[in-house]
Amino acid sequence: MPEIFSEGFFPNINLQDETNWATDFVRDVIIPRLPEAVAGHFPVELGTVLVMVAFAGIFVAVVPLLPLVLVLAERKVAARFQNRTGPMRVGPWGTLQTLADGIKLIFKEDYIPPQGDKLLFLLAPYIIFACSFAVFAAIPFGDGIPIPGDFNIGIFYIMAISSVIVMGVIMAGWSSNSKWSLLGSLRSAAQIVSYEIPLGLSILTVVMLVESLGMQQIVASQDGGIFTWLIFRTPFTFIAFFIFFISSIAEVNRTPFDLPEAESEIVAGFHTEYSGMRFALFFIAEYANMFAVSAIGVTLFLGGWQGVLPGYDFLGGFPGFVIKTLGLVFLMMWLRWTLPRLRVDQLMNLCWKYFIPISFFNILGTGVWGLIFRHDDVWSIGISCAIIYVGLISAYAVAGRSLARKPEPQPS
Amino acid sequence: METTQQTESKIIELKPFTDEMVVNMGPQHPSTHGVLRLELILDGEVVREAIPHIGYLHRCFEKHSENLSYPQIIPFTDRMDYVAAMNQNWGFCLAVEKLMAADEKKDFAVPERAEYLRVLICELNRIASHLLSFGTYGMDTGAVTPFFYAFRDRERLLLLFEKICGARLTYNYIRIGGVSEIIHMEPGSLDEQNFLDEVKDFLDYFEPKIDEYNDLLTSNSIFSERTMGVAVMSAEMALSYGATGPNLRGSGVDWDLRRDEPYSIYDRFDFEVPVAKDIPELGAVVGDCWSRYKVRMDEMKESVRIVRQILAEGLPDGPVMADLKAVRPPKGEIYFRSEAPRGELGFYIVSDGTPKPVRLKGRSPCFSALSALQELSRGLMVADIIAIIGSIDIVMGEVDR
Amino acid sequence: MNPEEIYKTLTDKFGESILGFDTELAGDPIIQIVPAAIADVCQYLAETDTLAFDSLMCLSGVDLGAKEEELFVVYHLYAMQHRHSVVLKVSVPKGDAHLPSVSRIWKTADWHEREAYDLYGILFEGHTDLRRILLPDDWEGYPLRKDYKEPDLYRGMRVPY
Amino acid sequence: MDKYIRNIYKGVYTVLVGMRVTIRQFFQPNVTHQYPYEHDFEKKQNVREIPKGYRGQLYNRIEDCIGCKKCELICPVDCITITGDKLPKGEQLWDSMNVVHLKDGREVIGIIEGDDKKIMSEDSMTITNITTRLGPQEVIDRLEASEDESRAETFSTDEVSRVVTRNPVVFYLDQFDIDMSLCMYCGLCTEVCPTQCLVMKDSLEGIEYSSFDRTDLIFEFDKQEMYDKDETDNTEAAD
Repeated sequence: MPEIFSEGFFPNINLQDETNWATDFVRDVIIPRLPEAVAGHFPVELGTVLVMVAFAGIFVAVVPLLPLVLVLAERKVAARFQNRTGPMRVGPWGTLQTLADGIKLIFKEDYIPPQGDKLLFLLAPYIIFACSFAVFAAIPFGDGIPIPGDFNIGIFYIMAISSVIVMGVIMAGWSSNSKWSLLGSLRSAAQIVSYEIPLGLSILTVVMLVESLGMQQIVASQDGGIFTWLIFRTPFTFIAFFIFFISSIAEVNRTPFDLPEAESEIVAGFHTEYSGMRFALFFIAEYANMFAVSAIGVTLFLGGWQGVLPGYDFLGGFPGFVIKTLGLVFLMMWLRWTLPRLRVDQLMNLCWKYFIPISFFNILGTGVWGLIFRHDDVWSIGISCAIIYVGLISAYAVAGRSLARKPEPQPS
Repeated sequence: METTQQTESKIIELKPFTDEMVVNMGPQHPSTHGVLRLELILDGEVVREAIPHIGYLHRCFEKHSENLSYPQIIPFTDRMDYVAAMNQNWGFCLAVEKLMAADEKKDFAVPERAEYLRVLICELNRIASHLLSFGTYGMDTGAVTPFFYAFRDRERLLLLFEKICGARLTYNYIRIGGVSEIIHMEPGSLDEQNFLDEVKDFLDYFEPKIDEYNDLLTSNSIFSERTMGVAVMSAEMALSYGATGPNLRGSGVDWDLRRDEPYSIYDRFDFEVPVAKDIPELGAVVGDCWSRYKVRMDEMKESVRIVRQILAEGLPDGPVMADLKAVRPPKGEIYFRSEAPRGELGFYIVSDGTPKPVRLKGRSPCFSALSALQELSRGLMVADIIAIIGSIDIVMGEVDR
Repeated sequence: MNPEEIYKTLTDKFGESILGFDTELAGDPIIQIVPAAIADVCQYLAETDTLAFDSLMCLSGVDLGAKEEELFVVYHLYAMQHRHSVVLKVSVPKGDAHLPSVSRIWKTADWHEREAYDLYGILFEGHTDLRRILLPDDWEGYPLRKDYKEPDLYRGMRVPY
Repeated sequence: MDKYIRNIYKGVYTVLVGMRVTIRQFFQPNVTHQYPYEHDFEKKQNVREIPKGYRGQLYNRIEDCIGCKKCELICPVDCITITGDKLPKGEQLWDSMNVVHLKDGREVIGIIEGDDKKIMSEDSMTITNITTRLGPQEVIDRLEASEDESRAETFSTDEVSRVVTRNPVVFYLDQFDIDMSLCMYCGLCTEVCPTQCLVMKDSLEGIEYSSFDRTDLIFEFDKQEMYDKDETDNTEAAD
């Protein structure tokens, strides 16, 4: 394999990438429109910074609307699963309920526990909020939509930023001076740190196949319709997708992994003592996170903004991306309203005994696959899909047979 | 120099020491089923000791009863176990009736129709109670949806109760010597037929639902992981702690007052008593949380069976109330126990021949079962405490009385 | 075994500690026992194979009236194996109400005895944790005694409502 | 290793089974009601029918009340307060009367000619001295005045649902208070009531009577309050 060494492991990564879209935007759009007297002396670097700040402002303003929608969606979906209607009072069919809740929360008293650590208490929600929104910077929403942080190490950046959230959680739990909060935050720390590993390893399978860390490159490599999506590229990425998905549920602390905020055990976990807008920040961050991990999942495994069929725009582009993401979000909700919660040691068992070994197996498998099929072609994808199909069918058959042998056990 | 060496060697000898943390769980806590307060001594997530403190819902039932006549006490028994109030009414009425029957001069018997109505309504009430237990247990383990399904079905039962006794929760339906006639149901009338049809509709609707709930929660692997093998209460321990009802049967003791000491007309019905068994391929151990829970799920099916038998027989004709001039039991004392949904509900009545009891003690099943919590929870995790409380299915109104 | 046979067995074993067999009143027959012997009797009842009373159904204190000199403690026992039951009754003077605890024999007696202590002020010797159970720890008096007068104030709150 | 794979199978399979249960419910209709909205306040109708005999708010039809105090005695929580006096011997508020409940909901108060116990077996009944509910003194005056009038009306028995005989009232109620904030809705008082004048409303207004002040829940059914009101049947006298 000499050519691999000569090209470097990841030839697409270019750390000396000087140009970025903001500089281009300043050069191409802004400077030609300025008066000539100014244009010659206009500092491009400053313009770049200003443009970036402006874009960031748009994001920070627009993205919080997402949780507003998602919270309502969650409540409506939950209500449907439980034969209820959900919120119905504010606005038509209760569509303005989250807005009303938000307004209420803004006007609520912002209570700070007197014995708590005030600075950390005030800081914690902002850290979580900032981190969960910083993730959005690297998500490729669609073809032609500028990504504020279009790094060549996009997925690495996302992993790094989303790991910081755990710090905010611990700070919140510690500074609340409440034992329940402390328990919750420590659970959260253990959980998030553990589940980072299968998450990262699952991402690694993708990175190995695409040979790039950039989000745009990952999306670009899936441009051949549904069967070139990375989930179907190899049987191992198929498994990796599910590990990624379940781990990401654990990352965003949702049922069945909502131990940090288990309301029936430790009341509300790390945000027990928070009230008012600070609580709302946690809440918004949670739903933003949920959307973010779903979007990452779509980008990595489900083709990003690429359509189902090559050449057609069906389920492609920005709407397609959002639909796919919301599909994953719905799956999360569905799981949440179906499953009970794991216990702390079982959570760790699941991670360390099941997910991590399987993830390593995946990496090994993907590596071998990559050696066998140097380039993705019809053959490799066909074989992969065939293996997935046969695997699913045989699993279904085996499960059906084993369950037919042992019907619903009756203790009486 | 010596001392430092000593301490160093000690540090090596000692296990890594962690501080114990005392946490107050309740009385306001989402999953303590009311106002139970637990003083948890935690080592991280592991519970060293869970000390229950009760009495937050103490409403002086026994003191009240000493100043009330027997019929007046019945509404108070509703407030003991408000989830299964019919059975509480019945337990008390049975005790008073038995004490009155000891008086040879008075000759009275509860009419046949009343007995059938009592069994019918109490078995429906048992279903309602177990449904609530199922729902809240799902909630305790983190699944919210079973709770709503359980309440959806329980609502239909409550509507039935409302039709027959005029109240949804505190029924005051079963009276000494019969059942209440607030809502008069003429034997063989259209009202009666409608009511029985509605009961039948409910049973037809409900019976497949039990399997659905088993699919949703009972067989779920996360749920079984959470509950199987957790807090195993051996049969000896259960007997010693006075655990009764589903908790005792969950510990593998084949004991049901309805079958073994049949009161009322339970000897006429054919039903089975579900008892927990070891299921090695699933991991269930007799006496664990899952067994106790599963016994309840199976009991619902048996209750459905009993009610179906009543529907097949039809309600007999006749009055629903014995001809009682006044409720004035003879001098003496009685302890009578009946099988309430939560276990053996006993009433100890000391009468001095006046219309008011001298002493009335309600021996509530939850009170005894809850006392086992401290021993059961030792060395388990915080999440397991919730699982135990849910599995022994306490109602604080009954514990504190 | 019916209660009469149990009574005979007990008198053979314990002699004068068994005070009598009360069948006159309506309800269950009662075996009356000297307070000091109750723990021994219960131990015997629980551990003898022919009796094997493995469950204590109920333990209640009784006060028959303000003028009475005595409090009673009533034990309702049941044997799952033989399916027989027995009622034991112990009377203790109101001024100095104490008797041995049976909480070592049946664990459920632990809370029942605490309740009897809480509401009647009966001291159970040998009970490991004899605290108030239903009432607050600093409550004064024993409310189920017939001569009990409720306090006007409890921690500044008006008690009679 | 077998157990390992079996565990994975079990986990995935049971999760999928559970998800199948919930997704089926996803497409089922709602079981909840939008309580005050699907609820017609004007017609006093709810989406859910309140069954006959529901134990709602207590209501005393004071004209029928004979002040026997049985309800006060039986009430386990002492929420009924009755004070009153017997009238001097020989005086009475009104004579024995009959209330004829018609099937269309009307009530006719008067005196039935003939034996009122057996009247339902006959074809028709004639009611004389038909009166309305007025103040006690006015009733007496009217009764005295109407002797020669003899306002009579004849109904066929098919129209009549039931006939209630009202005893002569020799008891004057000063106070008939029911504190509904204490009431535990056991219904014992309605069962012991000999004239069945104390009832629990099994209609919507028997359920929805919440108020912002606890004292508003003390309903005073005594005479003066009642007669000061108009002839409406369903007014519960409150401040």
